[in-house]
Amino acid sequence: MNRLAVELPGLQLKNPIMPASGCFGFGKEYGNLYDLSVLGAIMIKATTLEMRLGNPTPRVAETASGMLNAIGLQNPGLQGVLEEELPWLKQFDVPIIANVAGTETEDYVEVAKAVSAAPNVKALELNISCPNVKCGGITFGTDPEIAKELTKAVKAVSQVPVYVKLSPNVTDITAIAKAVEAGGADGITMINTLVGMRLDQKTGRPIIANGTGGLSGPAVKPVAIRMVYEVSKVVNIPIIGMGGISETADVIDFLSAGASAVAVGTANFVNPFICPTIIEELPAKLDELGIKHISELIGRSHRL
Amino acid sequence: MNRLAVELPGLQLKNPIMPASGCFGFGKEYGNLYDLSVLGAIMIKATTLEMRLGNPTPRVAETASGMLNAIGLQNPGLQGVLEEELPWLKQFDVPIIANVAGTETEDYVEVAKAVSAAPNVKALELNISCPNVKCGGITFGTDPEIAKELTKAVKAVSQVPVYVKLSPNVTDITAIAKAVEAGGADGITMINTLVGMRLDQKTGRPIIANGTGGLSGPAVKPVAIRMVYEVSKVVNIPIIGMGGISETADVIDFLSAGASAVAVGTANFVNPFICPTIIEELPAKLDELGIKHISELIGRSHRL
Amino acid sequence: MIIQDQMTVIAQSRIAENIFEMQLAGKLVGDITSPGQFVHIRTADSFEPLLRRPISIASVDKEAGQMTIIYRAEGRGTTILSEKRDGDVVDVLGPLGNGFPLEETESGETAILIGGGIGVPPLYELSKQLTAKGVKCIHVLGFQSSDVVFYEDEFKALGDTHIVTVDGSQGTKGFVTTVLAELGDNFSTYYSCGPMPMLDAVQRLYVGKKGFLSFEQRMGCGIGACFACVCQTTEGTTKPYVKVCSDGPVFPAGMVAI
Amino acid sequence: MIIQDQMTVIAQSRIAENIFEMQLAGKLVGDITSPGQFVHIRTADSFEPLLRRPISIASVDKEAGQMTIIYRAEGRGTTILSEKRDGDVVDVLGPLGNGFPLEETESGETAILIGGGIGVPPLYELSKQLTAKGVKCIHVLGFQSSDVVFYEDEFKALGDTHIVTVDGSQGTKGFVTTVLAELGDNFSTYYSCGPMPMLDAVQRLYVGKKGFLSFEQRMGCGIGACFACVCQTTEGTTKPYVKVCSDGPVFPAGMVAI
Ligand SMILES: Cc1cc2nc3c(=O)[nH]c(=O)nc-3n(C[C@H](O)[C@H](O)[C@H](O)COP(=O)(O)OP(=O)(O)OC[C@H]3O[C@@H](n4cnc5c(N)ncnc54)[C@H](O)[C@@H]3O)c2cc1C
Ligand SMILES: Cc1cc2nc3c(=O)[nH]c(=O)nc-3n(C[C@H](O)[C@H](O)[C@H](O)COP(=O)(O)OP(=O)(O)OC[C@H]3O[C@@H](n4cnc5c(N)ncnc54)[C@H](O)[C@@H]3O)c2cc1C
Ligand SMILES: Cc1cc2nc3c(=O)[nH]c(=O)nc-3n(C[C@H](O)[C@H](O)[C@H](O)COP(=O)(O)O)c2cc1C
Ligand SMILES: Cc1cc2nc3c(=O)[nH]c(=O)nc-3n(C[C@H](O)[C@H](O)[C@H](O)COP(=O)(O)O)c2cc1C
Ligand code: FES
Ligand code: FES
Repeated sequence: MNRLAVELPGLQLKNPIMPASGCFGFGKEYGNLYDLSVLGAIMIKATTLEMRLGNPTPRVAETASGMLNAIGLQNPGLQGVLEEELPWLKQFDVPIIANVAGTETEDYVEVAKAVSAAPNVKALELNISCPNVKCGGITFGTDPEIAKELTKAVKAVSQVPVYVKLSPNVTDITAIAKAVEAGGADGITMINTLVGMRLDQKTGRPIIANGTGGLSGPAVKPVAIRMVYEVSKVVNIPIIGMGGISETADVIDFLSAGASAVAVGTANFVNPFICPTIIEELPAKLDELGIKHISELIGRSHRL
Repeated sequence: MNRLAVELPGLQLKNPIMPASGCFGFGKEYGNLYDLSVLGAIMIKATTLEMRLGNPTPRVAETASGMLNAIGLQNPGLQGVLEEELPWLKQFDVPIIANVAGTETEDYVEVAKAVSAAPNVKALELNISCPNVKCGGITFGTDPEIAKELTKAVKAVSQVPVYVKLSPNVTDITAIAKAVEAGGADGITMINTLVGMRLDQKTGRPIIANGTGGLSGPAVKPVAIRMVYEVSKVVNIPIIGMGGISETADVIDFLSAGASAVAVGTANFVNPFICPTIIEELPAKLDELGIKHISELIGRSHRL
Repeated sequence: MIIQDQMTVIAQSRIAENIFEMQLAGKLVGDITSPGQFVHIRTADSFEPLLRRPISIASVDKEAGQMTIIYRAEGRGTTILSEKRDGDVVDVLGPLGNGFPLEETESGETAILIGGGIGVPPLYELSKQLTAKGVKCIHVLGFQSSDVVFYEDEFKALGDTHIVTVDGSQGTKGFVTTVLAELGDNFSTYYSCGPMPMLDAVQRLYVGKKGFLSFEQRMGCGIGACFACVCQTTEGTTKPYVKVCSDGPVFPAGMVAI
Repeated sequence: MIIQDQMTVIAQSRIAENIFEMQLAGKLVGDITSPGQFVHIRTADSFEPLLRRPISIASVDKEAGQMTIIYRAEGRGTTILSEKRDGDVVDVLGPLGNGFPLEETESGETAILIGGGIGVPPLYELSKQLTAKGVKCIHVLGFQSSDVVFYEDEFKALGDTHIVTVDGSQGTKGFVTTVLAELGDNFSTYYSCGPMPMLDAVQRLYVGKKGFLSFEQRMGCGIGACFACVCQTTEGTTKPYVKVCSDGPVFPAGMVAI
């Protein structure tokens, strides 16, 4: 028995640990550091229909126990991803979750249709929550009805299960979660970044050229845990949790809160070996907690 | 000329630094440590109609660069505040901002009416954003229409200017800000805490007895700065900014973002002398920035 | 008076598994008034960990201007504290709270001091002062196992000392109450500090006896302003609640609702 | 190969106002391939400061397994770094990026090395290696004022060295271009590292000459995965953008849109 194996719609995970979208590119750079086959899955950088060059720099700024980013979904576009990135990733025994972004329903649908047909793409992650692009992105993630319709449209064309990535910048995240579930989502990934800003001390102007950026890292973990906890109480589809995971103990927290698997974002920048390190440390952690299989932890916070 | 003096509705501030509500009790404890007359103002702990005993303990939990609290508005009630706390504070030359909380419009109104008549209360802070009480509090802070109506009702009875304290746990904080401005608010204070949760590693259960708590401290500063920036662009009433202020540089940031004064919360627990320290350090900081009067900093981020 | 002092680490050593003894020098020492008071320590000049850590004062040398604390390095803050070296400066707020009342036991009388784990340290200064006053002190100190037992000799030098371990690896096997039951109630006052279940058990055993218990709660400010550390009181008490940091941490037995 | 090494601080000293020189030992040194590469340093074992800091490698001693970095202690991370003591361990990711191409200058030719402020350090190893190869190096080093000038003697030992300060407190008063204009263009290659306005000015002065510039950008990962450090390229370049961390930090003059 593999104590760490978790099965989710479309995904047979060796372990519940995967890098989060945008924090791992398309795997090449980390592939130089370790064997990507050890990972549970890989969430690749957002793919849009056309190539995007992203926002002006500076694109990142450090904050207390966190960072802001406004990359602006820079990516090689659908063709580049299909022709170069995904084929390169085939050498690894690891399911790919393709993060799909767009400006209007049509381009989400077109990207979803094409990318879901790639052989190693086992699930889509519908990015309705990117705070760093002018139109689209987050607007889809803040209105339950729009989120539901987009989910439906993408489900209609996708050849693999669809996970919807939720934005934390909302009054009631459970309403969005229920809406995407009603729209046919197979799972939820959460949270994307909180919108934040840092100013330059001397000039008083925003450091990030885009003005605002998305806050990630340990600072946001309490908000992410709360939201996973709330959402897991009201939906019947699995959650891949993220937001500030930096060490093995954080994984335990997200599973306890109700996630079935987790993604690690910002921590890859702090420690590029963080994913394999956590995977290695997990069995000992389970022993310490007196737990046989990792799935026993899922939703533990709700039980008494 | 006092380089630090700021004038706001109802408030002649010697300097723009004041302790935030709930982080300074009713001043007695910090009054043992330093002369409270050095402060720009004091925001006292939330006052409700009846005495409240608050939530079960544990009520606080530490997070990365932040803390969660779920005190639950424990306070001696209106009579206690009027008869004991406010009279004690009269010995200091410092304006008091009374934080008013309730469950329904009626008790907000009753407390506002009575407390605004106290001679040293120079302004009210309407707490429509406390995440730690079952009903009332935050629900008033997430619906613009309800927020506006409550503001109107309180304005109708208050003898002093009314500042409304906004919750950051909303999709669009500018909508709430515009609504309370339309309801007659004289100013805005922001932000209250972000709802978060921390779990116990061993049991998987929430550490805070109440389950969720309000996140404060340096971790939330980027979110607070972003919100002050956004709100200051759309309202014509002044903002008292807060959220993670821990050092003099943070004050500069909040003023640059668009606040006219600031409040310091969690940092009082880390360094009980933080308010007087910042007040002392401000003039040198102004020199460093080549600025004559602190008000020149207000809204600097918007100008270019 | 409460001050925020930049105290200097004079010595630090590991005295049991994960248990550290640290000596600190600074003018704060001059303000310590009673055993059982605590200090609130900022362990790093960083926002992470953010909050101060409450730690009891284990012993005081007013002449040298030094005090000793004993703590378990467990979480982030205490682990960082355990890495301080001689000469490092530590930001300490204190002395805080009200300690154990010495005046409740007369010279010639007997007091039982009951400690559990990291609740043991403040009893050391208490015992020193009670003994100096002519009180006969009996110490009952409970630990998890022999690895984490500390200060046995120090307490022995002051009076009868019974070590109890949960796994029986040292002293009596069991809980402090195992020994207390045997000792009987031929004493005038008991003083106790340790985990809540222990305080509860001790209090139940000694119904009707004069006793003082030191409590723990998670803290924010440490000085009474934030209402984080509140405990409900039992019926018949004049106040509906008390704050562990400023009203306590020591309360008469029976006052706090456990 | 890029490794994450726990390197040991061998020595650290303040060599000018807020400027520190730190020697580090570890196996990462064995992987350094060219001058101008950098390392990404985690300054504290804490979440605050969270991100690594990119710092150039200033010199390398492969036999001793040691390297030197020179940095300005300004913000939180570099200030913490400046407090490290001998024997402390520092988490270093590297070597990163592609350095200055030595092969672009032949033995016997002349190269001008132009540095500004904390852009000066990587030029030192570059000069050592060019000189060793038989290239004649001329150094033009610009600083704010005399307080922050460093390594003047070290560079002088390798070749002609012109110090320029903005306030004229040492060497020529003005900017590096003040001196460059006088030196003329009787050289085969120029190499430069410093603030963007300086790189821009140098590039404009030397239109048509063969040059290599080292750029700075705020970074996330440091290894090419996060797209934080992207620069647009000029028209006619095959790639629409480059990443400073993994494609650079050194690029041929004219390639990056400034
Ligand atoms: C009045 C008082 C006196 C104390 N005296 C001692 C002593 O002499 N020696 C000793 O080893 N311990 C003592 N403790 C307990 C000590 O405060 C905690 O063990 C310590 O705060 C844990 O910090 P950490 O960094 O190890 O853990 P973390 O897990 O990093 O702590 C996270 C947060 O929880 C709080 N916390 C965790 N456990 C406790 C606890 N048991 N009590 C209060 N807050 C807690 C921390 O202060 C911090 O805010 C005392 C507690 C109180 C209230
Ligand atoms: C390839 C490269 C090589 C460098 N080599 C050196 C060197 O040899 N010596 C030296 O003193 N400095 C060098 N720098 C600049 C150095 O990285 C920054 O001065 C440093 O990161 C500032 O950190 P801090 O903790 O002082 O400031 P903080 O203000 O605390 O930094 C906050 C954040 O902004 C980033 N940041 C701030 N300024 C810069 C900057 N100029 N460039 C990139 N990121 C920045 C920090 O990395 C951090 O993420 C180099 C930069 C790059 C990109
Ligand atoms: C630099 C950076 C780029 C990101 N890009 C994307 C993206 O392209 N698509 C997406 O859905 N999320 C993106 N995110 C969000 C992360 O996937 C993740 O949801 C968030 O950072 C919270 O996790 P963390 O705290 O572990 O980083 C990005 C985050 C960072 C820091
Ligand atoms: C322990 C604690 C108690 C608080 N109680 C109140 C309160 O009674 N009323 C209120 O409006 N805000 C309350 N707040 C919120 C603060 O006033 C402030 O808005 C928030 O903490 C953000 O500022 P900070 O990061 O500086 O702490 C409380 C915050 C803390 C940490
Ligand atoms: S810790 Fe703040 S009141 Fe006790
Ligand atoms: S810093 Fe991440 S791509 Fe360069």
